[in-house]
Amino acid sequence: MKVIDCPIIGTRPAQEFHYGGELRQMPEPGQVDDEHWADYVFNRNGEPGIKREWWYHLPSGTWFIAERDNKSDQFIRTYLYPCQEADR
Amino acid sequence: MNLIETPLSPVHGELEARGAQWGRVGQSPIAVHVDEPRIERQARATLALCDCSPLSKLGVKGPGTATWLGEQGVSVSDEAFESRALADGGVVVNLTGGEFFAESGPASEIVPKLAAHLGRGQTGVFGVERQDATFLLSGGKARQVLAQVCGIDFDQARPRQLILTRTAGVTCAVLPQPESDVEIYRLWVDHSHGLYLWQTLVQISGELGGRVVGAACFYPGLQVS
Amino acid sequence: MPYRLLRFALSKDYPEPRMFAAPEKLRDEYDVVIIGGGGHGLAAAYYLATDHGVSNIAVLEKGYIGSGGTGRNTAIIRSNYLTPEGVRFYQGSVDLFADLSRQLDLNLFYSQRGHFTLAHSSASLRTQRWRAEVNKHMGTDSEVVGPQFIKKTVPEIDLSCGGHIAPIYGALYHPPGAIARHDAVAWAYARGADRGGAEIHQQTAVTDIEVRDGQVCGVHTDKGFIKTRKVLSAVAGWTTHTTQMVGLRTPLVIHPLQAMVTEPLKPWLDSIVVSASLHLYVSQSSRGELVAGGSLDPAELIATRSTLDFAEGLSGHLIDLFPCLGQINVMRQWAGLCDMTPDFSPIMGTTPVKGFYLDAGWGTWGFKATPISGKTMAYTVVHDHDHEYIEAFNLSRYRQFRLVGEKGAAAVGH
Amino acid sequence: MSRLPTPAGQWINRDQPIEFRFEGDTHRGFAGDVLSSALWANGVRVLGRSFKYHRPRGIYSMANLDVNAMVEDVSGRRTNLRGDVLPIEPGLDVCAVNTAGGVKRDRLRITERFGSFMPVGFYYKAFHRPRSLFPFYERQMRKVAGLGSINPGNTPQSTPKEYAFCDLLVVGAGPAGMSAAIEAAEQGLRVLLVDEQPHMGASGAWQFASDEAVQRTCHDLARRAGALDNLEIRCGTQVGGWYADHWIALIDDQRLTKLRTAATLVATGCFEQPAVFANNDLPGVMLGSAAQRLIHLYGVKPFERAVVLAANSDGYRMALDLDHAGVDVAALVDMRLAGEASQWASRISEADIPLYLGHAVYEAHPRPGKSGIKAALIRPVDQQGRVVADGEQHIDCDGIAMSVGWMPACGLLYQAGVRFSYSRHIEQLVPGQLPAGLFAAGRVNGVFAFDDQLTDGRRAALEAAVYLGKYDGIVPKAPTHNDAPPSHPYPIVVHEKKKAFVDLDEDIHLKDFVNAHQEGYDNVELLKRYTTVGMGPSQGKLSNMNATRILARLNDTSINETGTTTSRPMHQPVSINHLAGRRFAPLRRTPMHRWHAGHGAQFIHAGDWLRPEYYRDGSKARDDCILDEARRLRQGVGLIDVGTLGKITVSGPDAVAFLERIYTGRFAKQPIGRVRYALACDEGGVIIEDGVIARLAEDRFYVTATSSGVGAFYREMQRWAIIWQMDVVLANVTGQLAAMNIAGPQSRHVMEALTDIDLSADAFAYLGVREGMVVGATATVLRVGFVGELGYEIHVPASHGLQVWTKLINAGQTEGIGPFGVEAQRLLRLEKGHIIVSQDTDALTHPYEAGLAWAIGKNKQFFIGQRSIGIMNKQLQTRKLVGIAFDENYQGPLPEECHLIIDGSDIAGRVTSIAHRSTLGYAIGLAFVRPDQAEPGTLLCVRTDGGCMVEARVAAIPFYDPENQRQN
Repeated sequence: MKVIDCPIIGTRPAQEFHYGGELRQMPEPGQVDDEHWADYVFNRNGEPGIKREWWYHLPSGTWFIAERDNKSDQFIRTYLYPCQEADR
Repeated sequence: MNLIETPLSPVHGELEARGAQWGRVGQSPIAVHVDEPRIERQARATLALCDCSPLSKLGVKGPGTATWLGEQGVSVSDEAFESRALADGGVVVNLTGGEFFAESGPASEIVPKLAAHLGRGQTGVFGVERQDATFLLSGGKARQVLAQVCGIDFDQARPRQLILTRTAGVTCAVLPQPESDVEIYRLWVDHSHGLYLWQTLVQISGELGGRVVGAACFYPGLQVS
Repeated sequence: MPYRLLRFALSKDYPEPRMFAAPEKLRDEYDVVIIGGGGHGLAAAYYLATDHGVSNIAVLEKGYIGSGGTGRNTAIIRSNYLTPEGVRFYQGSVDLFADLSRQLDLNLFYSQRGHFTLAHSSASLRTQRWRAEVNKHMGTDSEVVGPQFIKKTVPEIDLSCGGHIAPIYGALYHPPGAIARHDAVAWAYARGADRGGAEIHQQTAVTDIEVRDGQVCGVHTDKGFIKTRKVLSAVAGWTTHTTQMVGLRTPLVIHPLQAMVTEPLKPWLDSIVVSASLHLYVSQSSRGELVAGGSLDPAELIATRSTLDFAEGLSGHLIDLFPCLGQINVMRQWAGLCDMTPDFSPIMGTTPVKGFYLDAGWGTWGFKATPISGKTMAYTVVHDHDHEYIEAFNLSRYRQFRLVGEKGAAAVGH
Repeated sequence: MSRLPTPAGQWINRDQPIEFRFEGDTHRGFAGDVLSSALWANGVRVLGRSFKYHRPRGIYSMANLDVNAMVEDVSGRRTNLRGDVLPIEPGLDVCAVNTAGGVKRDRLRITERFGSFMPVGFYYKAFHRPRSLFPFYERQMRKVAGLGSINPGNTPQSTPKEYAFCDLLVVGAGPAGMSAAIEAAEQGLRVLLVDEQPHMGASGAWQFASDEAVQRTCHDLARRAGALDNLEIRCGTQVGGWYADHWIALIDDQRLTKLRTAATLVATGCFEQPAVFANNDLPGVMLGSAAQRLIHLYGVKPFERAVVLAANSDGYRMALDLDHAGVDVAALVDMRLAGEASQWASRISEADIPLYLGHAVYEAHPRPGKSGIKAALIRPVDQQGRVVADGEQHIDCDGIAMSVGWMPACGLLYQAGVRFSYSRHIEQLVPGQLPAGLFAAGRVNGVFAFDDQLTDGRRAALEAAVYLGKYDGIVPKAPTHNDAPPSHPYPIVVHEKKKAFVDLDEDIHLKDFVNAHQEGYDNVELLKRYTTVGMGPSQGKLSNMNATRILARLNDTSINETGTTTSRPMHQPVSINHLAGRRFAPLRRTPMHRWHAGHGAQFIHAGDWLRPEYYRDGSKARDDCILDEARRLRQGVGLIDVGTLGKITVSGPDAVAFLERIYTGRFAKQPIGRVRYALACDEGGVIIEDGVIARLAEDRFYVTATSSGVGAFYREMQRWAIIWQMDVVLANVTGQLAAMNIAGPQSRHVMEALTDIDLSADAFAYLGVREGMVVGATATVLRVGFVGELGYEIHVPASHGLQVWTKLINAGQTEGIGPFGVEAQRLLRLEKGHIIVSQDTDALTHPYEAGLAWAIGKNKQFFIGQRSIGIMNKQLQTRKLVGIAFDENYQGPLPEECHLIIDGSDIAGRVTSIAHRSTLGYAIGLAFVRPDQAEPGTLLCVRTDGGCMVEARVAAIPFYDPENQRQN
């Protein structure tokens, strides 16, 4: 099992974490047309590459952001939303 | 006394079935002995499991908590998950994010006092109901039990630093509290999971030759009432 | 002993020719380029040739044929879906499968076993009844059955699940549920497509797709550029690569799906048994191996690695259901890629990019759709409009908030 | 039972004889024997039958790869046990798997007669026409396929799993592994050394057994390893698989241990590879390493008169071992034209062993019934490596020992993502770039000489120490192989007629490859799938290498161009018991669970929770019990445990703003002390949650959510709070609080005596909330009406739950209070027309469809799902949730939930909830219908079981107490 480095709790087995999907910027609902809204609701950036994702440490209830390569499954770095601290 | 009319540990029935001798923590009955003290003392050194759920607990959360606790005369660590001893033999842990968790000792002085002061106009301090079950696992074989339920490397764990993890598939907080003579681990688990985790630990420690002991093993002051 | 085997004994030299040619090089231009030499792509090529007389086709496969989902799934075929659109589509697939061995003259070991979807709660049983009712309405053979019927058909099952989780309340029983030899499906379609004139280029990877003024005009491969005005993307777990090449945004996210297989055993399990609550499906192959799968890996990942916790969890659930399996050995585990959609229905047909046709969103239900997707996509590519069976599955449904709620069958768990 | 004198037979204890049974015959062996060694010692040569042709098979590898010597307990307890690793024990009573009538006279041996009818993939070419006959053929094929059989009576045994941790795992306790582990431990690492054999030493114990210097070194290594207390040694432990981040499955006969190591050092050695020639599968033909294992580990003489087929110095050493063990070595046949340059050549001539350079075994002559061999037919090899007929010789023997090459035991390295390339220098695969934290040493790394293996082990250990920051000194270079290649580039001899086997698991012979290739299966993966080479229980450990060599030659390409198949876990098969281990099935119970159990509660699983479905009342039928519970409440008072409700506190300056963004409704103007219904959607506008929100203070809210939904919903709340950067304090207190609902006309009366809260109608009206004391517990009391009666939902600290519950029950006795379960509650809420999210809604339902438009706050600036709901609301609505009622005199069958509403030939809707009996005296339900059918009074056709149509009418909801009088 992989280990994931939670910025608060430290390194733990993946079993303790919940995957929260990619980090997405909600458009201003009043400002966008239906098509762009639908794009936000349904479409994803599923192509290979390094993704910014939400991860949640279940026992401590901590949400954080992980930059992960979705082809190699390597976690590049993790940090609390919204700040992007430098590589640790 | 009619036990049914008092606050109860989630595993009260299990200890009743073992013919426990009862004492009190606050209003609550606590199993002081479930076996001969001599046998319990031996078990404590080899492998013992003990229910201390009746110890009173309190959670506080919010930006103002650290300051407020200070004002109440409770000194807390500002390091994440570090625990400090309470004057009444209890413990208080920094859960980070302005959240703290306190459990009184059997004297049960500090937590009730804090609870009473809560909600008195202070800003940024909110109480969080804490009714967790408290189990103590002690002895040379305690680690063997943990090795079957918990994927944490306790070689690397720091004494008195809380580990929020999963044991036997449920969220659980484990606090290593080594004493001069023996390894002790304090487990906190959600009240609704209390019976499940207890029965699981009883089975595993049983297979390893462990026993269920009364709280007097760890709080000698406790008397049968 | 069928007489067809005699020729093997009688002829001095081995009488079998190549099943499919290995063309030396790519032509400059094709009428249709199919990306992906899995079951879907090869079936599409076959039906383009046989149903529509289109033979100037290239199937481009970066590995070897059937190396993706086709060779990694657990080979279950069924049509007991939840939505009328879904049921009609998959029923069409089952009908084609039933006669496929004869039509393609290769024994695909299409074997009707009967398919149970176990319910461990009244909520789950409700969903099974919903499926059964829609199935029956669409002429598909499904029925909700009680625990006793299950026990009678699969005597080794433990209805109480060892007391570890909720007992079995009942099941959706789908008699036509079948399994087949998945690799052979790809090979048979490959042979058929080859005989119809299609070229199958293995070890040929697509590096880019040329689009001008919203119209596909060519494909770049590691073996050179080819002109074409019609490209069919049938690459399931790799779809997000091709859609990126043409600048198409979709809801697709890729998750691994794992499976494992035991050592061969004498036949004991005829039925296919699925339990949503236990995240488990299991059947016994004609070779005697138990083939078992679980639920999707939770996190997006475009890699086919195996995990131990999968093998542990699935094994636990296997003995919850079949206590007699404890001593049986797991031989191998593996993983495939699933391109998941939000509504658990495929994305098929035309796209905003003219000449780019999508056969994707196959999640965990791709193999069973192989024949029908090939047939309907072939039609769609030729006529440049969606076959009626797949209209509901067009990519545009998301823009229009008109999802096809197969997820209901999966998601309504509580 | 004849055995060789010591030191042969290191592993057996000659003072401990053991009796066991095989195929009904009783035999004797020694403690430490495996089944195969004991049987061989007793002169038993046929240990099993092959998979397809049912040819007799004997010992082949003695390396946990003898799939053809597979047995099962006569008792049916265990099956698919491999004879070459199955320890004999008193009472062991086994039979070979997959025979008809036993190994000796297996009736299925007839199948080989039809061998020529069954070339590779024959089953794809037949049996499918006519279609109707296939099921018959399949049944026959399934019967002959498969190995062991399932015993339906078997029960799982609980094998506890364990977690373990170390700095460096060393896999394989051979020369390289032992020296590596010692070096690493001396560098201060926490080291774990595992080996699947019961003893340390591995190849050191048998391959170099007759070299005393080597033996001294091995014993010395073992002693030093045992002396280091930061070095743990686990023999009889195999590595099932290598998983991401050095997560390792260790399997011993007791349990699965899940090891987290910081680094892994693979010293797994090699599998010796067979030569391919006619009848190379018969009993008596075996790998040289198997013969050496028999001699040195078990003290068993493999043959009386042997022919040794060699292509490396290992073969020469093995021939000498045989000679030394008293085997008459009739010939040493060396496939290499040049032969052996090393000292071993002279040792062979000193031993007067006839040497045939540039020869190969062309065929093994079977004894009658193929129960063994009686001679070897050898032929010269020409410059191209092909055998030529003239010069053929016939050598009598009862055994052929092959030592023609090796294949690295590369499974773990493959699993860790290592690619292998073919080295012409040693004519076999060598690992390429290793990922971080992974190290390889010894023969798996292409290092063969004994002393080189020791050096390579130390080298790898030091590299690991550097990687782990425990060493910064000099690291020696990996030794290079200076001798002749240990493997032959093509140990395969074509025979015109007879079968030369490549894969013994699957009975695949050379011709099968030629044929498959002719059919276009010219890619290593396609070839594997079509021929099934490597698909058997030994997963190709003895066949993949030769298969690759054959394919490369058929394609006329190099082995690197051909490529190899990868390897996946499990490295060796692992029992489902081991993987499952002790199953943890967490259950949540409310504090009142004991009371329920003591009062006839019938529990159901609700997510992780156990809840009373209803309370059994004597012999009364389930439905009667449920209806009585409901009636009791309508007429008097009832009590239900709702402790599984999700409970969340939302506090802080932004609490209101936060709730308004999360939920569809308005809460800004909600007065303190009031409760409001709360509905939540996802971003697509689909209903996902509902509950109530109670305002306890300006900045303090108490929120309830569905039992099964609260976990995920609370998580999303936390995430939005972060995204919106709001000043709120959230807490999920679901398990910390007990909750119960006392309802019915008499509920106020019962409560009054037990609380300090003023319960009078105007002081505490419907949809009010109060904090106070209830029987000595601090309580939050909500006036909500899910069941449609006057009622109080009481939330108290969990430890007080049982006490409060019992007091309420006692206090209500005079009013005839009784508990009611989930089923009664479902009925009562249905009478009131309240929906249950996920039952009356599905994965696509938006509020307008569910008739919950009223729950959407008008002209709100934002809430989750608002924008999407707006879009969907512009579209033509396709369905609407309505109440349906059945005529009270109707006696026929009633629909179940999810039966369909049919209009002509169309599906017009679906029943989502139904109560066949209600306190109203007739059946009621909720259903999705087409909007044009939604008018109360509309007649609907519901198709029930067996296609029978039932009429129902659309009815206004609530069915019960439309004016909501009774809740006040």
